[in-house]
Amino acid sequence: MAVIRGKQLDLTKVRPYGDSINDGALQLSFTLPIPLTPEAVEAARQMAQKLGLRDPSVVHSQDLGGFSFFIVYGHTDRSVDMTQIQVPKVEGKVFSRPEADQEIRRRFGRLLVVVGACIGTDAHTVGIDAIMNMKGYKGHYGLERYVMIDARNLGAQVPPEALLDYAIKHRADAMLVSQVVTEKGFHRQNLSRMVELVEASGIRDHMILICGGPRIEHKLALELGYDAGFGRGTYAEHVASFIIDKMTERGLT
Amino acid sequence: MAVIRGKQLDLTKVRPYGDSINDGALQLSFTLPIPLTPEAVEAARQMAQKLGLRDPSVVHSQDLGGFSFFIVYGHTDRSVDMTQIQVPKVEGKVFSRPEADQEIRRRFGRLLVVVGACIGTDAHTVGIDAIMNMKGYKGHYGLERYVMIDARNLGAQVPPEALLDYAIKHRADAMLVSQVVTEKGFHRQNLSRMVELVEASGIRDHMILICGGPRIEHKLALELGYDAGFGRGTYAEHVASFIIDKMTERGLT
Amino acid sequence: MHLGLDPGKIRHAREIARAITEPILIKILAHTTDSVERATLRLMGLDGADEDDIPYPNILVRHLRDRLGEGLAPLVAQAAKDRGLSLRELAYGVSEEKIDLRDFQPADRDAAGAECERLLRENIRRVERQVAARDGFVRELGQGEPPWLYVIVATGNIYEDVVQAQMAARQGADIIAVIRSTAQSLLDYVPEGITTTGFGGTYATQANFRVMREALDEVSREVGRYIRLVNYASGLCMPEIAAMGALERLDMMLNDSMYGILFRDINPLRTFIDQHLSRMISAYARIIINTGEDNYLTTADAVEAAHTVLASDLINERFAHEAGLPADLMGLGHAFEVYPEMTDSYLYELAQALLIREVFPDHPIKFMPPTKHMTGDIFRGYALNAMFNFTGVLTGQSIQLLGMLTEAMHTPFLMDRALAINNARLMFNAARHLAENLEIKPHSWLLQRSAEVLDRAITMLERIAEIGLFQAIADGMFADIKRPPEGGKGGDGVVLKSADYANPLLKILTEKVHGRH
Amino acid sequence: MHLGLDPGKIRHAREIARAITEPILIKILAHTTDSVERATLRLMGLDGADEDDIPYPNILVRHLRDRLGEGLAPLVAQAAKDRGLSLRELAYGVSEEKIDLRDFQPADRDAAGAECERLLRENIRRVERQVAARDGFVRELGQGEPPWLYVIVATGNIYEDVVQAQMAARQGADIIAVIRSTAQSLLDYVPEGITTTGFGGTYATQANFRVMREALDEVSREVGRYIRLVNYASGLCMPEIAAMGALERLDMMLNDSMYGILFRDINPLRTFIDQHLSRMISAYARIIINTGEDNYLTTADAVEAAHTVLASDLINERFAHEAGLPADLMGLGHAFEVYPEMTDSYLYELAQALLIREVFPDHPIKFMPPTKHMTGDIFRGYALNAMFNFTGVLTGQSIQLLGMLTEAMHTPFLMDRALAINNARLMFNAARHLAENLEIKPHSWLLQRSAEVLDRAITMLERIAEIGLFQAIADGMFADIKRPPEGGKGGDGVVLKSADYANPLLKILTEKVHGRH
Ligand code: B12
Ligand code: B12
Ligand SMILES: Cc1ncc(COP(=O)(O)O)c(C=O)c1O
Ligand SMILES: Cc1ncc(COP(=O)(O)O)c(C=O)c1O
Repeated sequence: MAVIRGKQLDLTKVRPYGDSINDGALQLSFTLPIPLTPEAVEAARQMAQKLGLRDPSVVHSQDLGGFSFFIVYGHTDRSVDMTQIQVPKVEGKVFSRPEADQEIRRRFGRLLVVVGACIGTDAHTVGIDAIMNMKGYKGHYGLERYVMIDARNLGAQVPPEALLDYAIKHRADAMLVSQVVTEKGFHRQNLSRMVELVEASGIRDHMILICGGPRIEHKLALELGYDAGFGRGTYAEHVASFIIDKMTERGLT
Repeated sequence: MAVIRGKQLDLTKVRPYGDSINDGALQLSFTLPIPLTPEAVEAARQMAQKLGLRDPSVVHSQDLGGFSFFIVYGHTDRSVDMTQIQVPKVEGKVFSRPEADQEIRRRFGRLLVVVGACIGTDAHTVGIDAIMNMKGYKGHYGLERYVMIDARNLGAQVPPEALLDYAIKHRADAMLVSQVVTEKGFHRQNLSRMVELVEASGIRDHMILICGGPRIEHKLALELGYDAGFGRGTYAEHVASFIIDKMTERGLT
Repeated sequence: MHLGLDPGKIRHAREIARAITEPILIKILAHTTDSVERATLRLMGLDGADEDDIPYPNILVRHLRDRLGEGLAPLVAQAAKDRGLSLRELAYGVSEEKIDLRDFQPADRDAAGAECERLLRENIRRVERQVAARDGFVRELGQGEPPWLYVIVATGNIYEDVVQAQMAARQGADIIAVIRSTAQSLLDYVPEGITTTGFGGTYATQANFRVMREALDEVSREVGRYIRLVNYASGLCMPEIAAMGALERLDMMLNDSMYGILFRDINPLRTFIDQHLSRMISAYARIIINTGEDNYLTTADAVEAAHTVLASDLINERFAHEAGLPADLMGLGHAFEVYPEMTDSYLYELAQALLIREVFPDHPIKFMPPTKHMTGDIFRGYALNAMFNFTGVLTGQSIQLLGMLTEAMHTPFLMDRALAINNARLMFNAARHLAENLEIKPHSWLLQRSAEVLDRAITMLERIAEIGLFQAIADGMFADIKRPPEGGKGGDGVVLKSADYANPLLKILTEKVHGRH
Repeated sequence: MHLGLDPGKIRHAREIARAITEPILIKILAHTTDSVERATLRLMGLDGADEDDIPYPNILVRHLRDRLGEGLAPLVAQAAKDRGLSLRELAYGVSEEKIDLRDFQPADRDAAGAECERLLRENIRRVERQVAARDGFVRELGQGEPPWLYVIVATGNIYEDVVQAQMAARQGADIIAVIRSTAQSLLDYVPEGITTTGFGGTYATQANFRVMREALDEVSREVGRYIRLVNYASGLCMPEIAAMGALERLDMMLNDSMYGILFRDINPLRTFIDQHLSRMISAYARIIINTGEDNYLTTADAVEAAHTVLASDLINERFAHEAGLPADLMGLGHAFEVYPEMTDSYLYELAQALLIREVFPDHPIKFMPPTKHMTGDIFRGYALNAMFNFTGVLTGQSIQLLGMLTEAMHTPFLMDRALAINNARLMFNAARHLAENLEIKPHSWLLQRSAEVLDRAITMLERIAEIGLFQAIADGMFADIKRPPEGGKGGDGVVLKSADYANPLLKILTEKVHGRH
């Protein structure tokens, strides 16, 4: 960690950094639903103050044809205690594809069945395809390419019920649920519904339940009742490795 | 004012607007002096919460080689009471150049002497030149072009004492003080010092004292003891008009 | 900035496209669909919905489902006339199960046809009035200089949309698109009335169209520039929405001959049939269509699949032509979607933008901004959008969809849209006449690349001509997505026309459109 | 992307520039200045300051002010030798008023000269080691591909600067400039020691140079790329700072033959004399100079004054040449400062960037970003910087000063700089080979504009040659700023050399530099 000579960083009080330690500098932009006037600029300044900025400076304002847009710079005295932060993380080693195949052979001695889909009315397949399809994503092959994984990607707009039926029918070891549209909390509803269905069906204990999407965090996934959640930058190997480890941990065979 | 049918805007509780009234949406960016880790991302989220955002979403993070950068979107429930906002403004009609010349002739019947400079170590002349020099700025001629104004621009890096001496010597009707460098409150010091000098010299009552610069607000100027402050977007005619009106108001002749 | 591609090759490519669409066209003409019949009823003047919010056109089509092959319009027209009812009253009766038309036969089929035609002509005149009104606006107020600034509103609340749309117009937008609610394309009906909720967009309804059109007319007068309105004649209700758009003076419609198949898993034949009528209507209403090739590059790679965009544009062009659309109403799509961090990514973008412009010189082509590779880094996004806008004006694009710096996060906030407009205005103005100053170096990479993409498009088209378009789609030749001919939603709405199928609308439109150009 | 300007005209322009600088050069050679003498003392090894923080070189020069015309260096060298003192001890003695050299005459002038030369050669060898060290780094680690990414740090605290500089290097910067504290140019001495406070920048001191150099060497090894360090050999202490930079291995220096006159109101002759020695030192230390023509466009209009930039570049080039600087050390400056909201503003920028590149093909020209027209709209600023970076790679600029999105507000925050680096990397990479693909159309506006700017520069140079450079400056021909020859700060530090003026440094440098190229 970079510490500036003579100025010690206090990890219990971490503040934004503009150009010197603890200056608390930050940038803000927003619109107010009022036309641009000197009073609106003052309102923007006060808004920034309400957000705990001292000496906020409204550096830009634009009338949007009835509403007004502002860019503000300011400084805050508020701080975060880093020593109290704990973030649940997907832990464990990430196996390469050949390693993963080998581990599956060694630990389970059989093909693992992984089913996946983007559920609800969400039509975004690219994310789940990136994880599951042969081609993969950014040079990382998908689960279909794994010798020891029987990967079945149902695509998008799949009703949760249909995904569950399919998983039961094919005795899935893991279920992958993708959600990309998050507007108005859409994804939470869909993801919760999926968990409820899986739990009601009685197969929850025998199956690894994973969700993913650009706005999915592991923490949220745990809260919703999933075993893990994967966000941006996930590749098939992360998912495969997690399934292998989690199955072992749970004593699934 | 645009009011969305069925949703009345409450002017006592104005909130930022993302895409629907009162959603309180805003954007934030800042650096933390810690390397990028999942914990740092969580710290950024908490920082946003400390600033009064609910459900903040850290949409981007980048390691800067030891520190970390974040972009956050979130929503705030805080609001500003527009009905309580009053902003001191430079009021009055703005005369065109010919009008101003005519008014001076009519009201004072003599040339007005206006001296100006960018004081202290501040070397930025462009702003004061824009107001004073013949050429002006963006097609608005400067004070030198006014028939009834004797404008004397001393340029930049002028010590406050020198400006005062010059003003006394030439019996200035108005003094224009520019400050562009604002780092670490530099301009406040210089501007205050200028006021003190002018007041000590006893000519304060006989002279219109004006400051300006890109980060100068009228409000600040009044606080510091100036008659007016002019920021970005000022042209010579604003300044000339103000001087004419203020002199009349003060009964100066 | 001219690539100087071989005109012979371009001509050849067009010929293959014609060979590809010909067999499809035969199928199109032989069938009707739920939506075609509903669209015809709508153009006869039927709208509204029953107590359960089921639109009357749907009620009649469902009621007469077994007789679709005859063509419902004359039948319904006559039934209403016989009873002295308006179409709406008739449909109400059917919905209340007070009227049963299942065995109804008009006394005189010709008279039924004539009555149907009478009703249609009334609305057709309304469409004509809208066309004239648009022309009048443009004549009187003028319009933006291309590339036209195209922005979307998508709040879910039409009134909130209106506020944002008017502000966008004041900021400089030329075109406002009201994004539809998530998954509306899969609704097999068009919702009714004014709507104030929706996810990720606002329902396309005729009432919403009207509200927005009025608001844009108002702001057009205010800003002294005609502001165009866009919606989606796409999904399971293509021709119906086209009809609604024609009646309410929409100016553009997202409308693609294959998008529904590929991206919405709609039955292929259904889609082909529906797009045909939707385009005939659009041609008559002088509505510019916007095709959806940009979408291919979200599922396939923009470098690898560049030629599929061109191939598809040529197919879309031919389908549009068959429906009577002139080139100046064909907003063929392409996009700026190369992975920006790839070395020389910009060269790929430039080659493609020039290529599409050159192959479609008379078409108001639609240029889509970076979306797939946008991230939460809004600053990077803003810079990419600047390059995109720069390219738009440099290569003379017609319809510039403005990229949003928050593309990776949410549907646009007001400030996102405003910033997008600022960006485009800045770039368009700063580089307004740049193109006149530059040439492409002979034998340069840009030339090679564009020629290669053209060649690959031709090879692809040749292959499609060989195996047929249905098979090509089944093989995943577009967008890396495979759709079998029998699959997809709405296939049950496709019905073979009987020998005595009657639909005066088709006759009128054919007459009108071909009479005109 | 070649304009194909008339080489005859360019040659002619250079000839006039030579005619302009010749008479100045005569004056330069006839005079010395406070700062020249101090720089010589520094290169003899004298540094440090007394209890009042007055640097020893200043103490000696002040003490011997009346004898400046003789050249102080041999005199001081001999005095120290005679007393068996180090230079520092000698200066200490003077400052404590225990030693008085005002009437001191060396017994043997030649011996004094030799002693002086001995001391100088020791430090000259240190400079040589630094040159070798730099070459070694570049050979071993390599360096960035041009355009080089140049960013500034300016916290006022050298340790905070170090942290930010290292982070910038990790992000991809090639060059780090430590901006000086506001108004340091007007200090007639160089502060001593490590500094941790400053306004709008960090004091240039030899100790700060050393701290930063060490930090950059460390990070160079870490990132596997030699990171260059920049400061300002500018203001009242030009040659001294050049000397310090040579000793501490700076790689570039802001250094202009006229900037101090125009923008800091420093005496013209003083500036010309000082710049000459500073450049001789830089030539020997293989330090790239960066000239300051960009500044003209902050006070004058970038469209109207475009030719003044070129004219001044040619004058700067000639002065640099006279001081022994080869073309590959001449970072001549220009800028991207046209009002962006003007229609076709980008065309003016492109014409100018191409012009400067073509007139100075072997020079590591320095391209300054938009500053004057930057506003608080950081998004607009970021888009403008994207266009600037795009232009940098398109026109093959060498040293790209990265624009900051917060230019209108404050010296860069850490995040501003990081975003600037992201921007440049993105653009440079995306358009890396674009230039190879484009040509400028014959008879196009771009060609006409650049030819016109060249013509106007020639006319201006011709006029200057007529009236003389001093008069031209007095007339406000550069930057719209008028500076009379007699005015300005530091004029009292200019002294006519006596017939027996002795300064072995000049001899050594002339020898060395001319021996080399
Ligand atoms: C491509 C795209 C489309 C394509 C989809 C094509 C397809 N077959 O997928 C098309 C054009 C059809 C489309 C349509 C729509 N889209 Co869209 N679309 C996008 C876009 C541009 C890129 C998404 C993408 O492909 N990313 C690349 C993939 C690889 O990334 P990813 O999904 O994040 O996946 C990675 C990780 O998240 C993770 N992951 C994802 N899922 C899973 C699952 C598991 C189990 C695991 C382990 C990991 C994992 O691994 C992947 C690889 O690393 C985004 C904007 C953006 N730049 O993000 C908008 C976006 C997602 N779309 C959006 C919207 C609103 C729509 C529409 C609803 C618009 C409308 N009203 O018409 C429609 C309808 C779609 C619907 N009903 O769902 C919004 C969503 C807003 C929100 N937050 O809710 C976005 C953000 C655009 C915007 N700013 O408005 N879209
Ligand atoms: C041009 C410029 C320079 C030029 C100045 C040339 C000159 N002769 O003026 C040069 C290159 C010399 C320069 C040097 C420096 N500059 Co400078 N410079 C700028 C720049 C790019 C533009 C300023 C400008 O000319 N604006 C155009 C004029 C017309 O606008 P204006 O000043 O706002 O004036 C208008 C109004 O404010 C008003 N107004 C202004 N004054 C007055 C007075 C009165 C009485 C009235 C009525 C109205 C009025 O009317 C004007 C017309 O509308 C700004 C960045 C920016 N884009 O703003 C940085 C900037 C102002 N500079 C800055 C700095 C730090 C410096 C240096 C200190 C850097 C250094 N360490 O070396 C040096 C040293 C200068 C010093 N000692 O003061 C910082 C200031 C940071 C801060 N907030 O304190 C800025 C913001 C850049 C940055 N981001 O770091 N600079
Ligand atoms: C042709 C076409 N139709 C429709 C849409 C919109 O999607 P949806 O199917 O959700 O209406 C698009 C989006 O890009 C499109 O290109
Ligand atoms: C040649 C030169 N010297 C110096 C400076 C810096 O200004 P100052 O005089 O404050 O050191 C600049 C700034 O652009 C410059 O170009």
